[in-house]
Amino acid sequence: MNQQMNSPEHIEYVTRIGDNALILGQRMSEWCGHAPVLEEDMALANMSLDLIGQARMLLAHAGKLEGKGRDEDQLAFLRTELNYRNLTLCELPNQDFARTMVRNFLFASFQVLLWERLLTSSDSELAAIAAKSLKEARYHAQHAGDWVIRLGDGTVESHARAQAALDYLWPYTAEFFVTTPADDAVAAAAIGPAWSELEAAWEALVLPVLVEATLTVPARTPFKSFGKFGRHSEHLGHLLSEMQYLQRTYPGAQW
Amino acid sequence: MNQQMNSPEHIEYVTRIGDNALILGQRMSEWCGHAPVLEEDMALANMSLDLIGQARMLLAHAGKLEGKGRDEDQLAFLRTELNYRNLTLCELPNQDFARTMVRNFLFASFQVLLWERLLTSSDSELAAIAAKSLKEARYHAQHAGDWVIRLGDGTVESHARAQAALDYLWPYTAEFFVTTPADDAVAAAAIGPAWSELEAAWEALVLPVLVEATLTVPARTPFKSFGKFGRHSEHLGHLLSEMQYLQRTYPGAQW
Amino acid sequence: PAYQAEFDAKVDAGGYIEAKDWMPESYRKTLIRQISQHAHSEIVGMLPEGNWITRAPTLKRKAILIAKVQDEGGHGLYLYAAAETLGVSRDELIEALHSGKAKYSSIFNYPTLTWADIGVIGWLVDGAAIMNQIPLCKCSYGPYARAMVRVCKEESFHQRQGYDLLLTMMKGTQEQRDMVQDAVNRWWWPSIMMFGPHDKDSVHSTQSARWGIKRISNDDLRQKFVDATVEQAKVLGVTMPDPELKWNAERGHHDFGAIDWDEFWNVVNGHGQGNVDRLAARVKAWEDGAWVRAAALEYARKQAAREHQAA
Amino acid sequence: PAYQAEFDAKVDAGGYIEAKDWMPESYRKTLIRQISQHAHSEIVGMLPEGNWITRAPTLKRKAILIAKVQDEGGHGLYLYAAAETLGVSRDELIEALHSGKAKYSSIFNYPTLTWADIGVIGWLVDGAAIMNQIPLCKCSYGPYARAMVRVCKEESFHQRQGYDLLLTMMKGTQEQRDMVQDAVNRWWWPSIMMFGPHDKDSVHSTQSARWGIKRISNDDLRQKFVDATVEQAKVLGVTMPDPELKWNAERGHHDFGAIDWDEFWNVVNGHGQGNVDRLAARVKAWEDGAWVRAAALEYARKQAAREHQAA
Repeated sequence: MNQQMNSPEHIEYVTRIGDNALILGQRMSEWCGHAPVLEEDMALANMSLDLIGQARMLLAHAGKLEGKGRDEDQLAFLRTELNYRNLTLCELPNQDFARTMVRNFLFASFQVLLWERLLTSSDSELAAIAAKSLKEARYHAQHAGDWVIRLGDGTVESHARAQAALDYLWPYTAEFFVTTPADDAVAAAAIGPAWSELEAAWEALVLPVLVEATLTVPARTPFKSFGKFGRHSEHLGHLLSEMQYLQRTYPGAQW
Repeated sequence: MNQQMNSPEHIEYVTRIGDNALILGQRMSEWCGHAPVLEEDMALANMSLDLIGQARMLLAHAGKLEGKGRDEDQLAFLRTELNYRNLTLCELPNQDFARTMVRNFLFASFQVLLWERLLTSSDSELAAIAAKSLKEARYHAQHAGDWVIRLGDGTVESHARAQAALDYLWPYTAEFFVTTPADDAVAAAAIGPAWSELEAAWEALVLPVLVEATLTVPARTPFKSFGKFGRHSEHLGHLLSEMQYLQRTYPGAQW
Repeated sequence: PAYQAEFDAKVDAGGYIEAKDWMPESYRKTLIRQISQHAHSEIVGMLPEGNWITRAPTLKRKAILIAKVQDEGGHGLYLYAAAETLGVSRDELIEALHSGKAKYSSIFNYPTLTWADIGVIGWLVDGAAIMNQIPLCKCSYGPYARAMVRVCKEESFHQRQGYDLLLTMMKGTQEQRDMVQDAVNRWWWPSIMMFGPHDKDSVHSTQSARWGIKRISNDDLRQKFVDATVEQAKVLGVTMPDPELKWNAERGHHDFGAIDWDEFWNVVNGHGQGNVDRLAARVKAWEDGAWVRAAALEYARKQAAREHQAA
Repeated sequence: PAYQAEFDAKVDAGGYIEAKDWMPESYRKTLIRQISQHAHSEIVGMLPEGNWITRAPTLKRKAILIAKVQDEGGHGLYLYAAAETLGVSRDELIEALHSGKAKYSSIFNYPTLTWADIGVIGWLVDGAAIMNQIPLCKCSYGPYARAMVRVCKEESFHQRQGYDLLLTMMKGTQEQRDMVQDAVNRWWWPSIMMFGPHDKDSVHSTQSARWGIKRISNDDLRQKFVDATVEQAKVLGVTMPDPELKWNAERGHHDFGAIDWDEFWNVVNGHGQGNVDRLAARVKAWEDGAWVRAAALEYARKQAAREHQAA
């Protein structure tokens, strides 16, 4: 691994992908035991497991790149809120099953495209993680997409809930594609794509499903969220106070 | 203050009263900005303030009795769940306004009786705290009692909610009066009453209001909760992860 | 007519119009809009700070914060009461807030991300609010003016508490100081924008000035705020996120950079999820509480009937 | 009749009864009761452990815990499926759970208070469950026996993971060791009670033994569990909260203290708020999900109609 591979931008890029998986995995896990049918308890747990597995690989890798001896758990549990780099979308509360599934669909579709591009990353470790994770993301997008269609084209109530979920979440997807200095550096080093490059492909993946679901795609507004820059919503802090509790309460303990 | 005054039982007794105020005060504060009418936002904030004020005096006093240099904040924020001594009733989630008001009524009525007895405590500091707190508890019991009557004797829905709240909470009130070794020692030293002594007076305060509210008082079951012995419900841990977050995350910092 | 002349004379002389006095319809409407917007701001403003009540770091800070948020509820109460003297009910006003018809100060759409935000809101947001509100203590409508006297007194207290919180954090660890600086970076420009558009772009100002509802212009108030705050920032040891901010000896004031009005209008016009979340929280509280309000009414009705029967 | 003789012969020979085979009505009923109770226990059992998923201390432990709770959901699924072979639907069974008509293992009414509870549940509760369940892998009803083979394999894995979690904590700080001991103190007696009443007080056992549904008695299984667990406790370095627990060389078994059956029956009979909370959580999930299930049905109906139209 050459010197350029350990740039702060490279570390930030890997951390960002890891934090997405971590925070959304945490949200998914909240469903465990509370889903509408047992099969969905299983499916949501499964997706949570996939995401947490991805987070472990990515944060461990980020820690190695950083070279300060921080392992996956120190990165997952011992940062303060402004140092998480996940997309704001990932930290929003689950609310109902519609919002959960629409979010999973919007995010997993993005992940599919990202992992596809990362298969050929100049960071061979990241490429290996992508190879493992791409299958998972495809399954998540398929599973959530099926539900988006079922809910959107189901009953009057489920349609209304799916539409409300899409209306609520859509503005947060703008953040996926906001350009960042880190992205430019990373793209230049062939580590991974600038996320802004993925926008057209993402819309091509997402829009047909939303149309089949008979949902109306909201217009873009000027609203931008900034989670990937470390400026989050009010929701992340509450998630972290719960997630970090044991590590914070018993510093240095082994579990 | 003589040697006997610093017995572990004395410390535990004061801590228990302080933890009741702390934990219920925390629960009350969750309502802030979310109450059914603005006047109740104010009233609930007010009760929360009273309770947190009581907790500050009591925990500061407990820390002094203990003599290990722990102040009110170290006691409030840096214990682990099994070391909190509050009644389980105080840590239960607020749920709806009915459960909140029925709880406040059941608990504040108990507090009124306790403070009355503590006015003559051989622990002069505790007696002083009682003198200040009794007025507050009387107001809380009055306020919540008025609501219990209004809800119980209001609409069909409010009656059903008030009854459900009473059915849910009533079993937890048995814990108020469970005898404890600490109580016996404390009563012997004239520091305060064994709480079991307060049961008849509490029923005499509480039952007429429940009757006026047209509510059915549930029969006693064998169920006992054990919060005041340090064995809590699953709810306390979640409350603490939130409440302790900053103190745990920035150990030793001044705020 | 004679009424109008009497009204004008009283306003020009700096006297107070009372609820029972005749007033022009547009004066009444303007006041209702302004007072209710102010009341809504107090109520919605409970949410961002309320977000940290359960996580306050010490019991003393928790008590201070609860008391502060409670005061905001109180301000809401007497401002709604002042608006009610103009012939509109609190329920109507709340309905207008929930439907999005009425506005509230867009500053409360920003999220509170760390504990330092609580201090910075007290210092900068309440500070800006006070600058805006002090002239209103002498505004021409009596009930509003009297409400504002009380509001201003409490707000000054809140501002000092916020500043004190920040002073304590700045004396703490490097992490705490970074947290304060980060909060200042996020809240500085939104605070500056609280004074509204530049005077040349302000719609309501002229008529409001004539009525003594708006006695000092947006830009003058903003300048006053900047000048006062820069000094306090020095004592605190934080830097405002504005490289163009500097003393201009000639003007006797601080110059500062250009305001990003796009951002301002986006937030004001509700193009923000902060707006969506805040309104959703208010509407949820209101809807969840519907059965409680209904029960109180029904109980009162029953009681009245029982008393009637007993009489 | 001939059917009964054939059934008896097959059961006596240790063979398997299959769904399509004739069986006595009371056999069918007993199985439905037992299998569904077991399925409900798996589903309700997701809740106490699920309570710690969001707070698991490391990502590895979080993943292990999620996978475990997921496995329990899986066990629920194939047990419901086994019950369905007996002519009852999953919805009927769930309705019986929610109405309180059907029971589940009362062990899951106890709260999980610290992270150590997660390990102790794996070690003791799953350990006791395995003891109870291994004989069922050879029970006379084929679908149930096959489901149990899979369940037992996964449970053993969970038990080892729970024990491993505790070993790690016991190698840690004094606070962690105290946490483990406290959890053992709380879970030991409830685990012992999982084997049910003493043989002399057990209602169902005789007939069930005859049917090969219950091959080993409650007391024998309990003894086996105690003997196995005491050794594991020594390795771990924890003490069981039973002063009368000691090796009896004469019996070749451990003696242990008297069980508090009042407590057992109180918990079994739902005289506990744990029961209220667990059922409330299940009912809430079910009711909150009603619109989702309705949407899936309606979409399937529409799809079928569209395909029909296209054909």
